[in-house]
Amino acid sequence: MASVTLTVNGRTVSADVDPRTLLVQLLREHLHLTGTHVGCDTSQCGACVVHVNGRAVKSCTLLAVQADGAKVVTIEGLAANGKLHPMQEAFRENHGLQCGFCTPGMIMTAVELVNRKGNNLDEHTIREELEGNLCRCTGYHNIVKAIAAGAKAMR
Amino acid sequence: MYKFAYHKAKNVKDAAALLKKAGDSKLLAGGQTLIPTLKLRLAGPAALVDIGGVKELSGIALKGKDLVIGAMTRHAEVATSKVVRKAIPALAALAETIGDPAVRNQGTIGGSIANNDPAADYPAACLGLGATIVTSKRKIPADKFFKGLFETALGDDEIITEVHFPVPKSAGYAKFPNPASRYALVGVFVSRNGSDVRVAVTGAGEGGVFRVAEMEKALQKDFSAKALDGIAVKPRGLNSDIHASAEYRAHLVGVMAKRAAASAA
Amino acid sequence: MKWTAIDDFGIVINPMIVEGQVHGGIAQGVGQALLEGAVYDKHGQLVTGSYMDYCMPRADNLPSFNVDYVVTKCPSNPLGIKGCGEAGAIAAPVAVVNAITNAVGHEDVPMPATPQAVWAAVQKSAKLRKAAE
Amino acid sequence: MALEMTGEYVLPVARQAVWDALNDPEMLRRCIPGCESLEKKSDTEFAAVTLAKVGPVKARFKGKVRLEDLDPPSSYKIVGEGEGGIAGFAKGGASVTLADAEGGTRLSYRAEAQVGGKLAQLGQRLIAGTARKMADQFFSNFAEALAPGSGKGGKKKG
Amino acid sequence: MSASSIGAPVRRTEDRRFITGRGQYTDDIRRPYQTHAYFLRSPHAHATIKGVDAKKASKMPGVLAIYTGEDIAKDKVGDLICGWMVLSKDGSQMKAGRHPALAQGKVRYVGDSVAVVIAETPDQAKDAASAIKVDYGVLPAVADAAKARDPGAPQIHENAPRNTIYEWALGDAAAVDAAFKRARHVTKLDFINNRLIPNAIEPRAAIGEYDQGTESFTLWTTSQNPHVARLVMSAFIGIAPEHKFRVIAPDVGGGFGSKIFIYPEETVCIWASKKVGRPVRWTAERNESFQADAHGRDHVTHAELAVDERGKILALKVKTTANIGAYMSTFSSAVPTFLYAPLLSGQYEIPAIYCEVDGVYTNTAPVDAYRGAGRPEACFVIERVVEVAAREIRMDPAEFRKRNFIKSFPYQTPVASLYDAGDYPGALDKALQLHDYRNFGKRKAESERNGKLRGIGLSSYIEACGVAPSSLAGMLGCGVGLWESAEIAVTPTGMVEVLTGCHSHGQGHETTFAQLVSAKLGIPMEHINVVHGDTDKVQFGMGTYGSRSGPVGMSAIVKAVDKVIAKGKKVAAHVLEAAEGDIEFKDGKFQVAGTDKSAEFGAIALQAYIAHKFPTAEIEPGLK
Repeated sequence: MASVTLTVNGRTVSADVDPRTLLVQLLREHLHLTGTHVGCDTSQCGACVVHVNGRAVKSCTLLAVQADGAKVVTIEGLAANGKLHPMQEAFRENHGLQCGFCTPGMIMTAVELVNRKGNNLDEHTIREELEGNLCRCTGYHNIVKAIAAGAKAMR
Repeated sequence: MYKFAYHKAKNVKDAAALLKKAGDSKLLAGGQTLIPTLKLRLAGPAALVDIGGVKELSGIALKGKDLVIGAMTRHAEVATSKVVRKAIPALAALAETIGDPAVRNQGTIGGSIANNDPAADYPAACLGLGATIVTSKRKIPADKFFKGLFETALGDDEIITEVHFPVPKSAGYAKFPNPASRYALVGVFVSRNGSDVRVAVTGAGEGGVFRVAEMEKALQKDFSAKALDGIAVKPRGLNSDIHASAEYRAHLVGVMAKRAAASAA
Repeated sequence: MKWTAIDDFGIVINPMIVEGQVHGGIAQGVGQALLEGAVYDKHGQLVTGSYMDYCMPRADNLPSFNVDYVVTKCPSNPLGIKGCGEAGAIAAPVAVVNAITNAVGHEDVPMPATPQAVWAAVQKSAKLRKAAE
Repeated sequence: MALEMTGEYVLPVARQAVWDALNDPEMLRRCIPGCESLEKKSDTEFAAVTLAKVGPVKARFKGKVRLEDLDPPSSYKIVGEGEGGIAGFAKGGASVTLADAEGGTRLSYRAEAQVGGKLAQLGQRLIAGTARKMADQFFSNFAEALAPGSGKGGKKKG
Repeated sequence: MSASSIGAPVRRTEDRRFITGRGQYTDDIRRPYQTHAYFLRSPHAHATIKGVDAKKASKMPGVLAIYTGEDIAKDKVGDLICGWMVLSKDGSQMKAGRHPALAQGKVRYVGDSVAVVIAETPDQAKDAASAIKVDYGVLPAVADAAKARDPGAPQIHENAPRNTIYEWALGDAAAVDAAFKRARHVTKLDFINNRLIPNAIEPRAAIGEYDQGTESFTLWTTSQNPHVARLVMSAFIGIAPEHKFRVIAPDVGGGFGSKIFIYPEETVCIWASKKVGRPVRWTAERNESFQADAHGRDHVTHAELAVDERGKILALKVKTTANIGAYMSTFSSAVPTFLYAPLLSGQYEIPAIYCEVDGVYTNTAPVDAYRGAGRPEACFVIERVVEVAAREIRMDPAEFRKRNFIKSFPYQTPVASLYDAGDYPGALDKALQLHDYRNFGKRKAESERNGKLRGIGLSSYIEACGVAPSSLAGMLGCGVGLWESAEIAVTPTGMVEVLTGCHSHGQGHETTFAQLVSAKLGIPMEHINVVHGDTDKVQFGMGTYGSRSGPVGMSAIVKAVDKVIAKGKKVAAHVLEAAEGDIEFKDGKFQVAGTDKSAEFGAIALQAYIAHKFPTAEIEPGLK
């Protein structure tokens, strides 16, 4: 067993885990934060994207022990004081989700995208930056709209 | 995943010692290839040695005529680094095409090179720029480093520490991604550094990355896309799979080489 | 790529949701036409067993879609509505193949029309043109 | 995934000597890439364990090696198959033909390989290259062991 | 807060939980003392099982049980079924091979489950599975539908000679032949409708739980139709009695058809939960989804279209071989037959159509409904052949379509379908105008100047959506009802619960259905809760697939709302002391016609429960 201590959504948590535990398993099984999803096993779908030290990463392709000491933010930690994050609002307002399964990863990816590339995002940029997030429901049309709107609202 | 012992290395020396001691072990850099492989139980090393916490392995700096990139430097850092963008913009552009944003935030240049995936991007840059791969033991020129499919000159407990890229006069990279995996179906890196002109191809060769002498000769005379007119690589020795036949790859090598040259010129 | 879809769903209760259904269906249809294909080898081995080889449509594979309606009420239910869930996926694949065959000038284009398939089709058009000259 | 490969070597060794080597278990063990053990079960059948390493993938295959269609000293077929547990299975075979050539013997082969299970599902872009590499390695190891220097002169075709 | 109206783009009420990570998908549910199942799958496409040695595996840490097909047989667990009988041209029944939940004696595709390991953790289950030794006798395999009937092809199921399940036909062959003789032009095409893998981003998952105290079962599963799952599993597979079997399909992350069917994995989870006495859960890895989710399409087709000298279509002839896979999945027989051939007329007047479909077994994953299910395949046939015919006779493809469109309704096609309404030229004209079809030539020329090719493609489609109960469906062999249920339950405070047999897995029913009820009852959407996906809450239902929730599901809701209003009027008549015939319901109020006497919906709901003001012998208390 290996012990890990990390900050998840502002709270410090410690756990003893089998080294083969993935970050996403730590979040889902140990901390019961089931908003982060697993949709594939080859690191393509992006349903598991969370922020580790401010960077979007695939939590299914990171061992929990690799994240030891890190600050992790998941979809559950995005809304502050009961108020939705502007990107969450934008997804709802623009019908950027259907079944909702890819949505947490999409939103986490989108928020980091805005942090990196700013509030004015054109359609081409958004589509390229979504390379690592699969959605089977929306055809991406409304996700792209939602991210453009959410980016503006994050100003 | 099969069970494994996990070791966190403090520094390069420590990592090398741990690798040697653990026997059937694997070095864990960014883990973007290794972890999926472990998850699918297509490998089951007894131990992993994590070099994620080794600070000395990270960083980007211009040293003399070389751009030096630490082995644990993430693709995203290379893609956005002002130093890289100024010295070798083609290298920053190449880094920006690897994987996807989340993979680029975690994957490292050292991990990519050590893995020598026949469809990875960095090997093309190393070979195409005539880089030197610095390890815990020695310095290896790129021409001698890549030994074929997933094989490198690295020894079992040898760790890449830095990659030295000579800053070229100009360079370009063009990639045709596999529609599904987005690895290079064919990627071509071209560079010109004085009289040294290089054309390196990834994704296409059965044995991994390779140089194309005929194209290099033509570009030496005239470093332009037009100079490559009529030069074709032969399908023989090129990969063939459900995504692209050897013939199609051969065609793409020509097209990508021209695009790379055009972006460099 | 420019995409226009006109559907007749009869009376629409929530157009935002209905358009979302159309978008998703079109994406799956374009996926079938250009990207997706399950492949078994001659021994029955599935060789597209992950997203590394089975190509799922991604955001940068698709354009935004123009979606609009005509309305004829369905006489056989009290609301006059028609189903909309599968619509996009039905009409899309063949529209794409019709467009590609129109572009290359002959009908020999398989689904999915992958880059390699389109390249082969363009080679064939060149040959056909030569033969015609 | 099913693949076919061919190649040939010219060995400065008499045909009978090449044939004998092709039937020598110790020689086969040394030449089969990754072979950890080869245990004789009969004149034509061996139990084998091989470790296949392809980049990050590492799988141990337990299975059999068989010699079939023996026509000494001209041709035979060497067939191997192994189960790799959760990774799947691999099978490979090569029809080997010997002919007299100037200064020795011409060895030509037609090999085919097939993998199944997870390896086939997930390793699409690795398999062709690996199979070819393994076939090349076996025959170049063989040529090299029999006549040092001749292993590099092989001609391989798709 | 006010009522919503039909046609308004109301934002979705379900979104809040999804955008905050509070959705409850099957894999998010944890049960006390739960165990984990891992399925050992065949790496061979076709092989006999000579033996399974699980001795070493069963002693490994955390392992609770290992079961194989033999255990399934011993417990007399029934086979999985195909619920739609298809008859061949000669009148014989389709030849469905057995489909046990765990393979018995033989595996027939890569991914066929040979054994299941139940352990304390998923890793332990997997560790043990890799220690199970299966002795396979490998057989030749066939994956390609076009080769499945070849003389040398391996026989996959004993009772289906030449791997042929059925040779089905629809239409009038003689009329088609006669029309082809009159044709000025015949267009012939061969094509393959490629095989697809549905790939809902949420992988399939199941949790089976047996309660020893009540001798009852609960299954949480990623299903588009929980009631049908319960029906099939109790009536045919025989695992649990229907009245003591609860199936819950919570939030489901996309289905696209692939989650309609009753699969081996959930069957095994519920069966094994009783055997191990603890909840058994399973979640597919994506690699398993690729192997063992029902795939879609996979048709090999030859089509011919006969056209006369005026560019009018005379007849269509289609011959399709449909790959059904290694086993017949729940709806598999119907997709390439009843959901395909009746759509071949497209939007066109085609006097004669004849279609033959051969359904064949292959050593591949089962093939079943995937978004569109038969209809995209039919649309592909007719729209390719129409497009090519237009090009061949050098007529503008849009013009050719318009010339052949059906223009008056109702229209009876020669392939069973009766069209009730439509405006095909109107839709096409609008599309052409929006797309600037007229100037396409200019755009094409400009592209050519830039060294690029540009093409334009049209397609017109017709969809049979919301297949409803009919004597035709019964005659065609459909084994389940096709109606839908809805119940409107009003609480004493005037809040409304809408119970529907439809299931939402991304379609937004919680919003659309509430919006409809809000508009009809004149109450705010916030007062309405839509309940679905639980057999203990909703009396019965068929689930959601085939574009049916709108036309069938919402029709049921409207009828239920009408009943509530009718009863409300009765109550209101007593409360407002007026004749029932004088009560009008408008804008959420019961009103005495021509007066200003009225009562709010909520007030009448309360009175319905208090039941003091009306004779309970005539009117039952409560409002439903």
